[in-house]
Amino acid sequence: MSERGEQLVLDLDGYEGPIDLLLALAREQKVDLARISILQLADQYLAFIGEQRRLQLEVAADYLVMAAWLAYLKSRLLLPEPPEDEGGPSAVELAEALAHRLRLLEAMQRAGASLMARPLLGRDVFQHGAPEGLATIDQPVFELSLYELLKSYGENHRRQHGQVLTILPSAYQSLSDALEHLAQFIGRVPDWRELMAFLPEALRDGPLYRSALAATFAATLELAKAGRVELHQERAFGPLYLRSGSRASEAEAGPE
Amino acid sequence: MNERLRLLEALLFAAPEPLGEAELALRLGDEADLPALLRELAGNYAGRGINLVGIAGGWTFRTAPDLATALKSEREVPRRLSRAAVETLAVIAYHQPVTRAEIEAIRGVGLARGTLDRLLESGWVQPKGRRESPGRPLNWVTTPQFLAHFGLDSLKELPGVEELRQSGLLDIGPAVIGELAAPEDEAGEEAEAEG
Amino acid sequence: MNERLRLLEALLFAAPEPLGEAELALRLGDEADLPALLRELAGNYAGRGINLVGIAGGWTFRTAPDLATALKSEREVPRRLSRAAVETLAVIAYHQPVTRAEIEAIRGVGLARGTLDRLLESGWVQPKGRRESPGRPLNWVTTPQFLAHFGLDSLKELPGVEELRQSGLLDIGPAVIGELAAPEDEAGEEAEAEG
Repeated sequence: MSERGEQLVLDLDGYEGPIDLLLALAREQKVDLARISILQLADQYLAFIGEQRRLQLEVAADYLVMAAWLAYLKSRLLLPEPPEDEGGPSAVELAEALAHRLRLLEAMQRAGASLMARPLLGRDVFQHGAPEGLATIDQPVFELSLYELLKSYGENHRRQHGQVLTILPSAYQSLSDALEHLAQFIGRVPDWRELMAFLPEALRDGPLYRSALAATFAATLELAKAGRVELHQERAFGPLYLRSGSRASEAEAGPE
Repeated sequence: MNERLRLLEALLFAAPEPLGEAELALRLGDEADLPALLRELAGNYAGRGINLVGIAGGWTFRTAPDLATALKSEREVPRRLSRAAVETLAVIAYHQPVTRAEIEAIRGVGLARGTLDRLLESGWVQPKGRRESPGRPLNWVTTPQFLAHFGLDSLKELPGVEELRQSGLLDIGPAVIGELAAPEDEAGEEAEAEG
Repeated sequence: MNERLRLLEALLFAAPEPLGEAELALRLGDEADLPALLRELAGNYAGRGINLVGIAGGWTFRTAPDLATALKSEREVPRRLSRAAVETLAVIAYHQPVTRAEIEAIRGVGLARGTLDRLLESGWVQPKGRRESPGRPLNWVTTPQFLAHFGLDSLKELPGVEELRQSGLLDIGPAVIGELAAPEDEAGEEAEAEG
């Protein structure tokens, strides 16, 4: 290839893709992009690519795809539109879509240039070179409730003095105590009543509440097994109800 | 000088980044009329070598733009962005949230890997969420650092953004040739970016 | 405002460290009367939230010293005490004045170094005087903040051992008897508390 050719022909390396090349060629038409002639532009583009190939310069695939598409668009623009609508866009619509892309890219190229022309931080304007900083001092706030404090003391106390204080068997309500207590009510409770109602009065609030509840519960199970009471619970963890069972009176008569 | 104004001045001066009005209000106390104080302070600095400016949703001091040349020799010149990177940045800024495929459609060329990397590295763009469309592609958006670097208070201040919206140039429009997207020659672009 | 003064202001503001007069003279040009400019600038900032100060052989802007406290902000960070610290606090509360050795005897386990430090940091305990016994160990007591935090008017309001037992806090059921012999691993416990 001749040196003259190389000098005259712009290298494709200077373009950011086919639309960018089209845009550059459109600018040579020196008309507003809104009134650009796509037909004329297609000719310019095809001529440019043709020249590149004649000079055996490498032409990237996407430029060739665009060239083929423009040749197709040109033929459709020159021929009369087929009378019936084939469903696809018309040649005019295709041309307008391309023109829109040209305007879009041009807008973005301008926008990029305006952005870069702004007073940029670190290039044109500077922030404070040695900001002292705004100190934030972390102030620990300890979270502890009186309950946790007392409980901890209790646990410690228990660990240290547990041996002395452990055994207080008489303070428990045993299963047999509970059975005896419940037996008084059997036969006298026709309707459902909550299990809690059967707890011995004295044990309802004190420290023995839990053991009393457990013993009473176990006793009702024993009695239910024997058919002397019936149990009923509406949902898991819901209140437990009991009433006298079918064999309440019979069993009441017999020795336990 | 009023004590609140002095404190506001010192706070903005000491903070390494623009301070939002919420944080300023917190530090100045509820009784402070923050907008009035900011106006007064901005007025004090108007025409000086340092100006009070609203940036990225906050307030900070910056050197006056007209002193750029006089201050420049002080600093090393930041690496120039390639044309591809500038265009890509503009597309992300004006069209966000935007997918890679949309960036390629608008620019009419495939996106070289280095281009987005470079913008990510600058901290100016970031992926944010995915598009609910086939392939669930990533959405790209600009960051607060982008606003800070380009001296913008918000995306509404992007140059010419309203005109572009009104003339339909923020809509990508129908596809052309089923979108041409052969990838750019990466090595070539990188070389250009460094140049 | 005079252009040289504006430039001086911007230079000092943007510089990462104090600028010496030689460098300033270079940047401002030979004709500049640097001492006069510096005097004028310092005068502009006198009494403001930022002051021009001579530091380390150069000039720089600094926030006014009287604003130092106002520029700091405190942030409350919730922290929890380790089990060992809570128990130690309880022992001090119930047995004060109490020495370290007594705390260890009552808890039946050695006191890790960090435990008392942590309690000191909470502001709930303090040393108060020394025991007149060999080694003159420190006495530990609780503070007024301790009472305030737990909503107590006086130490007398701390429930007694018998009351604790009645309210179930000293509950000694069969299920817990097995725990009696379990030795406490102080180091392990502290580590857990920090984690």
